[in-house]
Amino acid sequence: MTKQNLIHYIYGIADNALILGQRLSELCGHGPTLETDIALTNIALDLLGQTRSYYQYISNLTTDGSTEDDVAFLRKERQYRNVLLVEQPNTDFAYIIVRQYFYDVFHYMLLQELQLSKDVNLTAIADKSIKEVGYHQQFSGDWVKRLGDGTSESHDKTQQAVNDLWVFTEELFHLSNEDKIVVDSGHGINPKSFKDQYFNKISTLLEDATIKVPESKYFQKGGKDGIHSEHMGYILAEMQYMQRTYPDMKW
Amino acid sequence: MTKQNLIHYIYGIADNALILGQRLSELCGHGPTLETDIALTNIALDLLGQTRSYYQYISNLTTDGSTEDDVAFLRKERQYRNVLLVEQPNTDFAYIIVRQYFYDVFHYMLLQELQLSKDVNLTAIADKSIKEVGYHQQFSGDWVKRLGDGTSESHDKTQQAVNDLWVFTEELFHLSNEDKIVVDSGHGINPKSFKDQYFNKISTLLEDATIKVPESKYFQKGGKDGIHSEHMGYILAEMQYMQRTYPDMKW
Amino acid sequence: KNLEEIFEAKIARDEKIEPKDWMPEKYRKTHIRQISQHAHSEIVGMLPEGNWITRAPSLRRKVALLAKVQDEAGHGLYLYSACETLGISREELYEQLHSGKAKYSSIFNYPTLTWADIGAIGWLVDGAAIINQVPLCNTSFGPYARAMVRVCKEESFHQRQGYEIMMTLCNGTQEQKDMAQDALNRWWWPSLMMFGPTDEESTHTAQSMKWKLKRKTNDELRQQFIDQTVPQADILGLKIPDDNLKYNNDTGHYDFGEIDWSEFWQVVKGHGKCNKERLNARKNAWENGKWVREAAMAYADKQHQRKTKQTG
Amino acid sequence: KNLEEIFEAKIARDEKIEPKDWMPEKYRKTHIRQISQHAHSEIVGMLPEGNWITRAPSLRRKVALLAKVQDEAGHGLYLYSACETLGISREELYEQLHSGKAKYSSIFNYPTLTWADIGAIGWLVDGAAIINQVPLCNTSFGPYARAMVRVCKEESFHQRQGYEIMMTLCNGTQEQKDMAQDALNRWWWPSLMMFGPTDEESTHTAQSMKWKLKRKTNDELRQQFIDQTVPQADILGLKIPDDNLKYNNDTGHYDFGEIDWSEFWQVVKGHGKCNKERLNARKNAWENGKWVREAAMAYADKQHQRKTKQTG
Repeated sequence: MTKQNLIHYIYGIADNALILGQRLSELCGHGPTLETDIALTNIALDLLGQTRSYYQYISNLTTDGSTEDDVAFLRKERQYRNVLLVEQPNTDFAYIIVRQYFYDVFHYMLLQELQLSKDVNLTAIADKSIKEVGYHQQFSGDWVKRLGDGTSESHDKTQQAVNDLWVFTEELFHLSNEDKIVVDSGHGINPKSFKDQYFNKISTLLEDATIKVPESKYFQKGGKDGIHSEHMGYILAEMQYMQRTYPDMKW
Repeated sequence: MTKQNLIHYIYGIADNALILGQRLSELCGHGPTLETDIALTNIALDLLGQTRSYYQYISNLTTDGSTEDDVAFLRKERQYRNVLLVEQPNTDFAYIIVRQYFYDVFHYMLLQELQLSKDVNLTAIADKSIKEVGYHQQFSGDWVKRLGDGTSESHDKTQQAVNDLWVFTEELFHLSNEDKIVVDSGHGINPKSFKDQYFNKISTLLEDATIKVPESKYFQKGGKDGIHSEHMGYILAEMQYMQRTYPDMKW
Repeated sequence: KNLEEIFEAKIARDEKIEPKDWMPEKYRKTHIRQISQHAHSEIVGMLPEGNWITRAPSLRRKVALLAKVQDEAGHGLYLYSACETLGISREELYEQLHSGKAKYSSIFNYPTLTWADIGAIGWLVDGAAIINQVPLCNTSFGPYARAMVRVCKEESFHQRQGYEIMMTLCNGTQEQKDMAQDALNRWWWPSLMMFGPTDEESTHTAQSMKWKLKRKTNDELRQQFIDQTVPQADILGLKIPDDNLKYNNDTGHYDFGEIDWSEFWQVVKGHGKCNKERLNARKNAWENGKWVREAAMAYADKQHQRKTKQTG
Repeated sequence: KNLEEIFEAKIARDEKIEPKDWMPEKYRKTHIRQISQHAHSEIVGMLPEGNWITRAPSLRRKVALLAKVQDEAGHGLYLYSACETLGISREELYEQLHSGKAKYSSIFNYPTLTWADIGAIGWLVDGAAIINQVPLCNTSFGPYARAMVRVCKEESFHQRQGYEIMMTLCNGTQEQKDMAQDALNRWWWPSLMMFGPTDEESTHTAQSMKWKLKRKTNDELRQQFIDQTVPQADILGLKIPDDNLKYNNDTGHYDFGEIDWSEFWQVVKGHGKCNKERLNARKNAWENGKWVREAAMAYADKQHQRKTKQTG
């Protein structure tokens, strides 16, 4: 395994946290209640904090003096490795919650495995993050139940969000050839090991929330190979604006 | 009058065309009918064409080798001199049409005067543009009438748009101190000379369209001094994305 | 029976069928299906390119792209008008698009990710479209044939413009060249799929041949596209992403690798990357525009009434 | 009469009035007005800074800004809770905000145009807020006083953070320093207006003094702010945009120029640059969240019924 492989692999985890954190940041001040506003901001803060840990590690691994901010803000769209799920827009609160739940459950299982990595930096980040992510999945799972089993309006919106976002779940388990090298070396983890567990868990909760589990056999992928949705360009234009417009400055 | 004064003055005209052209570009492919989609795109094309003429002239006036694209894409938000009106969002078709009409009528009167400028480059652009802008005001004026005197729904939406956008009309006639120098030199024109005519004309058409003319005595300004609305940053982040992300390249 | 013979004879003599002429129901239906599918493709095709208008890298390119997308709206307009002559309204046609009953070209269900995609679409997608469409300038149904003459003229302008974007990128920095290569990598196979399934899998062909809706088979057209495009890629200095691509001295054509037909069918069935976004964008435009169309009609009615009152 | 005497005596002894205590109706009303206005200011105040979260120039700054805006939501929460103890519901309070009946601090009706505005808001706006709020930690109404203790602690952290942003800019490139100066130019006068109209124009002051809702007059507080802030600007190397600003050796205070009160009243009356946007943002959040709040209640009811069924 080369250092480049490892960096590539870490992007595959960290970019999810960055982009989902960015998406949640858009919502700050616009939530349906103050309490949910604060809770979603908390999740965003946790995710961005984790992003920083991963990027600082990447920054240490690189030899070109890249900082965490270079890594965060100065890559081109095709170099971001987040999954399509996390870049999906904040269509409504049901989308926000379902997107979060689909990600949180995966994220928790991923960190559980990552705690067993040979890479002490990764296990340290995983150890530090897993408790936070446990709260995230509790929060989003509770809200899926509230919305799914709330009013008929909230049920329909939640079912719609689940139907639309379901196609992005499979990609969470995608491993690129480069990722496989890192997995085989014992530094990365193979998400396929908990794929069944994942789908069992979310299906059980969806049923509990009176939501029908979609049966589509078609899934979308591409994000992990840098082939994003058309949303991504707009996320980056906004997120990178300052770094691009005022290069090489300290803030 | 210095060259800098003149450049500053031209930005005050050209940036309106750029930003309104950009706003209209967002709509391409999303119009209520194919015919209006094509018509609004035509207006955008005319405005962007005019923008290029002005910026090419500015590019000739500068001594630092700035191209029309440097001028269009590499200024900072505070350096753009467009009025607040043209940066207002595409809230709905009524806003789009009313914004357009409020601008078109001003634009036409401005070009009429600009044809008398001492500056042959400006008169040439005005000569070339005025016929186009005549069509614009015909189109937007006709639609204000259709929407205002159409259904009760369209009437209410139009009234709302007029109420919200009215506060931005006064700024069209604002002259900065630098502008005044250019006006006094005979190169620029003083829009105050047709201010009454402007408000008479739009008020008559609004009444014809069964729309109540707002009576507010409070107006917004700032754009011409580079103090924009919060919308502007997002317009620029998107518009400048390529030039900022890939500096010094030919496209 | 006599009418049908006159009709068949006309087509055989290469004369045009006009809307007022008698025509078999199947001819009408097939033409409504094909022309509307073509019109829908123009309209939906505005969206992937429209995605880059606000971010075009220069004013010149912004204007050109905006004008190009506008041309597509214009093509949609001619084609819907041609289709309406067959006795179907624009509302019905839209309804078929929005409900998913009518199809549009699957190529527009792929996302535009970089500026180079705008070049690649012009070069490859418009290039493929022209090959599909040029023969239609001589198709039997007059309004369709005439619309196609205009469409093809503009399309070939668009294709040159797209190729020129690619050329500029390939003459630019390494980063720009990489961007061009990446776009070619992503658009090459979907462009080949634009000619439809292989001849063995294709339906309607015999009938379409007779009515001059088709003059060559899918595979023939695909081969023509490849033969035309490979040398263009060479000039750009780009590599076509097909390791099996090779000039065959015996046939005088390029051999090429296997197309991933499962991807083709996935997209056709509505599960491509952007099917949902594209259809939603069209539906939203239509639904959000409802009050505007109603206002225009109400106003026109009022104006009419005012006039008749005055004169009456 | 007796109740009122007990109440007055309590306040005089610097004891707290608690929600369960008897209080005059005017005391209740005044407190609802002031505490809710304060709560609304926190909530509306999230918006101008929230405008830069997605564009913050570094991850560290993004996290800090997000946390800061979240703190404001937290302040809103304590203050609404304090207000609710006076017998008014959160829905009613929001209703007053959305209808324009209740006010919020006018400073939040100015736009945030550059990143430096985030620094300037922390430094100046939070700085002014602290001066207004510190005395409220000892106000007579217990829940309000306790909320203010928490609020003030966090605000002073925010102020230091804002000043540090300004410091970083002023130690940066010329462009960054210009950005900082520009932000100071735009936020200075509105910050001075945060202390309200001059004492001659101000109403309610005597009553508020008695209830310890106010300990100093608007003009005194404004002077304190100026005296504190001018040296901070000097350290940054920035020029305060007031040509009449000058230290007065006789008074030991800074003299300063005339405030544009017509601007103040224009913004208070709803005609500032962002009044409409701010109120719309809050109304939209509330209206778009209606179905979510209903779902949460419906679910809670169902859960409750399920439990009572099980146990019953």
